[in-house]
Amino acid sequence: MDLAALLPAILLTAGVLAVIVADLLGRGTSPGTPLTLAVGALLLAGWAAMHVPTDGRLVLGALRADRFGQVMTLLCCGVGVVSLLATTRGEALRKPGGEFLALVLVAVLGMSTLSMAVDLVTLYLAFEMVSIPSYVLVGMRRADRLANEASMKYVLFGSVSSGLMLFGLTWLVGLAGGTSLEALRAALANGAAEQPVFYVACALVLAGFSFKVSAVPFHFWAPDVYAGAPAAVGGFLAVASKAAGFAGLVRVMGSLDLAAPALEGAERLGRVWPKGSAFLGLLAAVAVLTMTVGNLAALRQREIKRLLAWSSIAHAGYLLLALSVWSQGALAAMLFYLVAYLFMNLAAFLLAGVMIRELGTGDVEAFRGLGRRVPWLGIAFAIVLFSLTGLPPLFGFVAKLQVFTAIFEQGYVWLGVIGLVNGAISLYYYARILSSMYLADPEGEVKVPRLSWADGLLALVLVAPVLVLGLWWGWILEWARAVVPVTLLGMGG
Amino acid sequence: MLTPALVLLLAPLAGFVIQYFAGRRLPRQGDWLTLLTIGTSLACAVSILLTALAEPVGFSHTVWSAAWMNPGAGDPWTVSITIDGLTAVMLFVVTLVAFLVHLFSVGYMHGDPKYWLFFAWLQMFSVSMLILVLAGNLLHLFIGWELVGLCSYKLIGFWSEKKAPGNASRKAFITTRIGDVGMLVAIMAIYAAVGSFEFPRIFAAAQQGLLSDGWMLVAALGVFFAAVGKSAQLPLHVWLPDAMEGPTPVSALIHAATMVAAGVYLVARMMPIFPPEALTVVAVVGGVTALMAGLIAVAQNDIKKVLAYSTVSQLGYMFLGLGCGAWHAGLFHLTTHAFFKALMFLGSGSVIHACHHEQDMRKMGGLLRKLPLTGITFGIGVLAIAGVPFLSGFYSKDAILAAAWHRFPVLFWLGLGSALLTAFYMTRLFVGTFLGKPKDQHVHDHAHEGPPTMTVPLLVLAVLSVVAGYGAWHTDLLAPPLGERAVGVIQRFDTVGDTAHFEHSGFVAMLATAAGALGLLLGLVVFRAISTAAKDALRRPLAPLEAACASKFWFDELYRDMFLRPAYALARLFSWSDGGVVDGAVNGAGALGRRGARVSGATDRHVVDGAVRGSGGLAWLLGGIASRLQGGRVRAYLGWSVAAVALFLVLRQVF
Amino acid sequence: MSSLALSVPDLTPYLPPMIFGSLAAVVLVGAAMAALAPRIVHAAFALMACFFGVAGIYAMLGADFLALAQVIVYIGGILVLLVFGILLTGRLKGALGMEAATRAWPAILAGALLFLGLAVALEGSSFPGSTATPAAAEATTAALGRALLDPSEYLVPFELVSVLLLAALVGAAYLARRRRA
Amino acid sequence: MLSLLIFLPVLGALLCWLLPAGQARWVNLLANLATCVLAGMVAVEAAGSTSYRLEAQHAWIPAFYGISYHVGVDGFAVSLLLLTAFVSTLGVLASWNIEKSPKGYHAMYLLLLCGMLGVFCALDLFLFYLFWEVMLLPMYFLIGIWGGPRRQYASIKFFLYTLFGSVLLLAAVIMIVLKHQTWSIPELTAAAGTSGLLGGGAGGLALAAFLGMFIGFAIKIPAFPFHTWLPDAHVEAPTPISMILAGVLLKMGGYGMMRIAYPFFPEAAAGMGAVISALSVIAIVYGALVAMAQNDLKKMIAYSSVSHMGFVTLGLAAGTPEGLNGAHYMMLAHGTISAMLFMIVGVIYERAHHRDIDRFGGLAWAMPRYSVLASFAFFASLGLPGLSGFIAEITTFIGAFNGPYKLAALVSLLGVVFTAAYYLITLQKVYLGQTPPAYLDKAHYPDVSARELAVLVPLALVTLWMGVFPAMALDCYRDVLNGLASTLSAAHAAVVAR
Amino acid sequence: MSLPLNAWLLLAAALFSVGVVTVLARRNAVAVLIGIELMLNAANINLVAFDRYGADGVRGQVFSVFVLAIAAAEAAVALAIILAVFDSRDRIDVDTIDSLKG
Repeated sequence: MDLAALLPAILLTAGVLAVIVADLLGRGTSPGTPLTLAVGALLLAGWAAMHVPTDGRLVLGALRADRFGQVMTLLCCGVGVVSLLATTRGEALRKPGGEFLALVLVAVLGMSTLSMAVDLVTLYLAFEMVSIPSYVLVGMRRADRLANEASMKYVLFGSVSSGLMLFGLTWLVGLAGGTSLEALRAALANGAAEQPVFYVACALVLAGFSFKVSAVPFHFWAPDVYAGAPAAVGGFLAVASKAAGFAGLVRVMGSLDLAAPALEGAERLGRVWPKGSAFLGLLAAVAVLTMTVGNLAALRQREIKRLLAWSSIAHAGYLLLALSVWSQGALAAMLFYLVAYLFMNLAAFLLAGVMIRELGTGDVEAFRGLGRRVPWLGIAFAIVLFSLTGLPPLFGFVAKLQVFTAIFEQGYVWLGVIGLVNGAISLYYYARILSSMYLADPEGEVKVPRLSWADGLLALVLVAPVLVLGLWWGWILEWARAVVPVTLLGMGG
Repeated sequence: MLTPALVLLLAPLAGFVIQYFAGRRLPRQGDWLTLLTIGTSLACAVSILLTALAEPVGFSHTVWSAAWMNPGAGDPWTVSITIDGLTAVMLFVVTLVAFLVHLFSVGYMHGDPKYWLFFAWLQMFSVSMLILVLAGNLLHLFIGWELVGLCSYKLIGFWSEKKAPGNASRKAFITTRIGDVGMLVAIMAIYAAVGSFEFPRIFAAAQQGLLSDGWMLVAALGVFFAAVGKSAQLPLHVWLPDAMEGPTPVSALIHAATMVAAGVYLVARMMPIFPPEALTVVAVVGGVTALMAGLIAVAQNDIKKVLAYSTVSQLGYMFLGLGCGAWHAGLFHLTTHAFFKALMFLGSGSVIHACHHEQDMRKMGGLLRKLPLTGITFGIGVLAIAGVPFLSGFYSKDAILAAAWHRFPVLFWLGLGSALLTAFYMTRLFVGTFLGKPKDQHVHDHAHEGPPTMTVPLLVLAVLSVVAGYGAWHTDLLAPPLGERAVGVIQRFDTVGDTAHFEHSGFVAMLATAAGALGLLLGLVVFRAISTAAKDALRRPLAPLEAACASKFWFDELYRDMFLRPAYALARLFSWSDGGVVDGAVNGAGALGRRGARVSGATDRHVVDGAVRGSGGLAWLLGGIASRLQGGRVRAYLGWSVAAVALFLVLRQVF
Repeated sequence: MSSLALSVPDLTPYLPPMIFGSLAAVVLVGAAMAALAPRIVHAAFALMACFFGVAGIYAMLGADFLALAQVIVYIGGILVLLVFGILLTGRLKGALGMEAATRAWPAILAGALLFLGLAVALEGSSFPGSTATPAAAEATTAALGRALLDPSEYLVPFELVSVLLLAALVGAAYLARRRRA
Repeated sequence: MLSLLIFLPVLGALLCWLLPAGQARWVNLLANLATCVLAGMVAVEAAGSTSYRLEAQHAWIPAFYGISYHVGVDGFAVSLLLLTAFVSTLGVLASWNIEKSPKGYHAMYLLLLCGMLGVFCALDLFLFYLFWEVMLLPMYFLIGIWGGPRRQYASIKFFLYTLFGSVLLLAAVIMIVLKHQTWSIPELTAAAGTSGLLGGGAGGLALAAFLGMFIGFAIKIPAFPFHTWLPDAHVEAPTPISMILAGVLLKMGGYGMMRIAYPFFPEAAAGMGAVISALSVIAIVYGALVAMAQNDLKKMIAYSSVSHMGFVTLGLAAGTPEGLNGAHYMMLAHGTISAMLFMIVGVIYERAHHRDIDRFGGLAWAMPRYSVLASFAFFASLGLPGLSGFIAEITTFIGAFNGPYKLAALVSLLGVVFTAAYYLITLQKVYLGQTPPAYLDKAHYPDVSARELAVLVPLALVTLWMGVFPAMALDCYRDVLNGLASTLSAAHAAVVAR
Repeated sequence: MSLPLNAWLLLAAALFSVGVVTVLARRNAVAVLIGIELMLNAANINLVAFDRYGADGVRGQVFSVFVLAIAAAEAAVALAIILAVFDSRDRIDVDTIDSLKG
């Protein structure tokens, strides 16, 4: 029994129960206790995650205890903590109830599991375990029409998508003759990969994950849901849920035998489209579409949460692009990007929440003159947005550099160029926010937000790394490379 | 000769600097200072001239040379001072005329609010002209060449608070700048072939055939084109008459004696690289210009305009001489012309001064009694330019015609015709201004002779106009520099071996004299002797010609319609397209810009244009599509998603 | 008798296809009605038929536990839940659950396209089990129980699903709890 | 010492932020003066040198192909360093009266300075790119916050254009680094030889990477047809920022070409020579024509920049020593002259609150000193001998004609005429002619103040000095570019031979 | 005569497609849920069929048990959400719930 490997999960589960119990018992008397408990559980789980075995052993036949899973667990716990704290600073759900906290914990548990799952049943279950609490989290403000609507769209869209994925998964089960990814690998090696059903199943599974990471054409839910949900929840979904989706996708892809034929020198640099397998080509197409659609649609947005939603779609495109190359370097780059994305996007959603809280609207035009009126807020937002654009010397730039280097390294120059150009396009809409905050002269009375030290502290925690890690990122790179072993790719192991 | 050369150059430079920055605060606004400096230069020039007279024929000394910069991989580019006979003569002419013009200006410009500034720019002009003359290499020469252009611009537009001088100065600068393009072409071609700008090396290369025939022709024509611009030859002559908007001393100095002659000087200087074809071009342009400008001059009523066209015509003469291979004849004419034309300009200045800036000769007449000194000296000038024997113009013009007779008989007749015309319109000018009855009594009554500062220069120049011809005996000084080698280059091209050949051609001299005399006589008859009715009768058959002449052969109109308007139209077109098309098409930030513009409350039509055209507009539109698909209905979302998957699956398998 | 026996063909081999055919018909017709019936209540009842059909399919496939579970969970749970939802949300409408008319053909087209994609793939490929004959039917309940609790098999999902159900319970209860008066 | 030079402005920016608003400009001025002194000291050390001096190298991110903090300057870089320090210092004087958030302004200004200095000192591609991009951010805000009415549009346009350029540059850089496994500019230059990186040659990857870099730098220069951001940026930017933009920022494009794009891909560059020459000629003539049609004084000058920067690419395309030296001389000369021109526009804008050429007139009598300086700058820009623009133009022309694209050199001569035309027309319309009585009101139209003189006169003196004694500026960088020229000519020969 | 595996699979595919049609064709949110349930049922048929044909063990059935559980959870949550929507809007016609768009 590898209970040690399950310790984070156990702690999270305990946290869920503790929060519910504390909420039931202490309602009215100690409203802060559940939050403390939830944060504590997440921190404990994170701490435990640092000590789980990472030798790649199989835990209870369903989970792989390796550094990749460890890191994803850690990230998701971190995002959970920050999202909870950000919720308390955001525009809604300032005092989250026990249900909210419990659902966040369950979702984090699902994410952690998803990133370790090597069994299709577990994978599907974990997938739903992320989804179902998320549906509720989005609609947590019951009386809010928009939150309701967002929640409904999310649940319907999510269920259909997961239904598509499930159907694909069942075919994979059929091909594998079992539910473990190992069995699938073995079956594919024996020729199952040639079957048309395999490809269809892959496409269906990809549809499910596309929903999870909000990739085209399963991105439709994201703008509406992010706009309707509290900003902090939006951040949680955009970061943690997406990260978990990618982790799950990596697990699945690791068993699909996608190794691309190695080419040499100039021949390699001339490649246009991933040729390892049809799946990678499909993934690349989805990636390009995703980043392009996300960026182009974002050009039109005026509401900050919608804008961030479309931008997060575009970022999913970059991450998918890294995946579509499917090399160790690309995977490390993807992880690197995820870390950067985590800080940037959480910070963006946090700040958006704070501003909506104070201004009562998320319309970018309403931010006029804010940058100069509240300098730290302006600077923090500027750093975050420039980082999202991918401008040096910020974390976002280095992350993009990693991704595109990995893509170029495998020879997909054109893919890289498309991605880079997309990055440049994104400047326009990010800069619009800044333009409104700094460049536009305020019309009439400017509402000066009242911000507390807690807002500042939280922002500092998220924004400082964006700046600092943009300059000293060598260690993250080494760490990301170490976390992604070749075995994860389904190669050489 | 280094010291006098440097002093010669630096004295007016110092004068300019002091005068420009402090002139206004000096006593008498510093005119004495500039006289002093230019006087010093004159003294130096005289000393150089005297030294030069003692040198052997065809001498050439590079008295100073310094590396200036070295942008290439080879030898550095230098600035250098070279003195030869031509330089010595030019220095003398330039400094002398400059000095006299300075002196004249003391009286002429008296009371002008920018009196000091005028002298400052006169000084700067002198410096620039001296740089040009002293230059030992083409680049250095070009610097002087451009600087005289600047000074010309500044001085023509000296009264630029009025519109006409402003326009005239601009026209002068831009027109000569067009000519400068030729100079640049020559510089580039020569440097590309020779790798140096030094005259000796250029000429040596030309002789050794380093300069291929094609490039040599290009370089020579380039040089000549520059000269055409500067010396107001066809087709770039249009600026010079307009330049008469400048103060008259300026016209005398720059637009009669020195700067416009710089073109002639340049061609003479670069003669060794002129192949026969180029010389032919020079001669033809010169001859045609001489005749055409003479024709136009006949129909002008503004004294200065008459003189201006006369200058153009005389410069044409010089080029004719050069083009015929009569190197020294052209230069000789340059010298004599400098004197008598400066004399006439200053004389006209004196008249204008006397008549309170009235320049229209139809309002003058009978001024001889009021301005005897001016009238007489002016008369001497007229006689000199008309080529009356034993005056300077006779000798120099004769030499040119002789050369033309030998080389291009057709052009000889052109020259002869223009000689006749010259005498004719000069007589007209003189008669109209000084003789007859005053046509405007008011002007007449107030006319008075200027102060001595104005009359002395007239006298000096009159004397020179008479005697300069005897300098013909010293034309050895004007023998081609660089000794026999360069002479050889010239001789290569032509029949003309013996330069003395021209001077003793009695037949040509006779014809020339006759033409001059005829012109004078005709002028006297037409403008003095016969009645108005007879004049009209005489005029009638010539009416079309007169109309053409009076409107200067419509050059200005032609250029306006052919070049200026299209250029402006093009500029406007480009400017418009730059806002919309290029902007939009290149990467379409215009489209994005529309958004930004809306934010700032302003929309730009072109930007909107760009938005539609550019790829940025495309991005914007596609963004709209993506955004519109997001219509809010979850069923539609699901429809798109599922349909995409289904379609993909089918397409993937069926095809 | 023998002649009689001879004259009556042995239908036994044809029994499974026939049963399958009828069940499939029930399933698909039920589903189609669920998809297209104008009244939502009719759709719900059609769904019940369909679920029964599926249960029958399970039974045919020897999945006794699942067949039972299908009836209990789907019909006894989910379907009731759905009807409950229909009734609750339909209370204001005069016609119970009558939907606004909508064009169904794009949906049908998409569904047909999807089916085409799936069917073509199925026809063109074989699973490991395609060539196998179905194993003899056994009771599966015990095996299922063992598999669910086997530490090397499905213990992790089994535990997880309990957490998930708890979460769903909490979430659904929270959302549905305080209803507008 | 170079690190001190680069990061001193950052320190200054911090100080600006911390100290009271009234002192920000003093901090800025002091920091700039210190930069000047340091740049001077660096110049003493490195002027004329073909090797990198004052090098400093520290490992930074060894894991990623050995990124290091590597700075150093040779004569070429130091010439631009001096220009930067000089123009920037005068820019501070020009921004003395900024009233809108002075703290932010001066802090941004210093950050911008840091970026500019960094670009010229960086010897590591990553560092170079970092500084290259870092510069954009303060520039965006400086135009966007302190600019004119359409500043939002102009700033985003500037930002977007340059970012698109940088993206292409980055793509090329990544390809290079992947292939050659180093970020070090000297090492890469050495590896390139006369053939080029990425396998060399005039086609294939080398060409793709060269084009990426070329477009990236061409947008900054800006070369036709990538220039359309410039007029807008200039028109909207505040005066000192226009000075910096024209004086230094545009030069980065040229610097990038001469330091990176051309040495890295000499053969690809030679292969593209005809195209680049053609574009340069278009830029020169087209820029001048468009300038001629402008009614906004600042826009006219902006287009004149486009025209003049065409000389840079023209000289580069020729690849001859004269061409390269002339091109760089043009950068230096244009740096000072255009800074002066923009200051001149700023002076009159401050008084008249408009820039319409047609609405001015007769300023020469209202503001004589100002007008003298203006005409000085105009003539310097149109290439009057004795002033720096002339040296640059003539050298470039000669260099271009010496190179393989003689026709381009000949056609570009047209620009000389058009340039004279638009400057003289403007001069006449704005400064000459009748003086409207309004301008004689000394209260509203005072002649240039001491502060404005302190900006204009040094620029004028440098222009004059560079025009009369060009050797000193030229010798500072000559040998470096001569080296490049020999590489390029070898590359050209190789391409022709093929 | 035994049925081939593909028969079951085709039935499942058909059911799945009908489920999708239901989702796409119905405007009532609850009806959309019905469609989703159909899709899950189709998946389950696959799983059980695979189990029956060739595979040893009951892994497919185990999977379908989990699917059953998840379907229940999903349906519960979805219905709760639909009820909440109904609370705030008095309607559950998905086509009219389109405030969030763009």
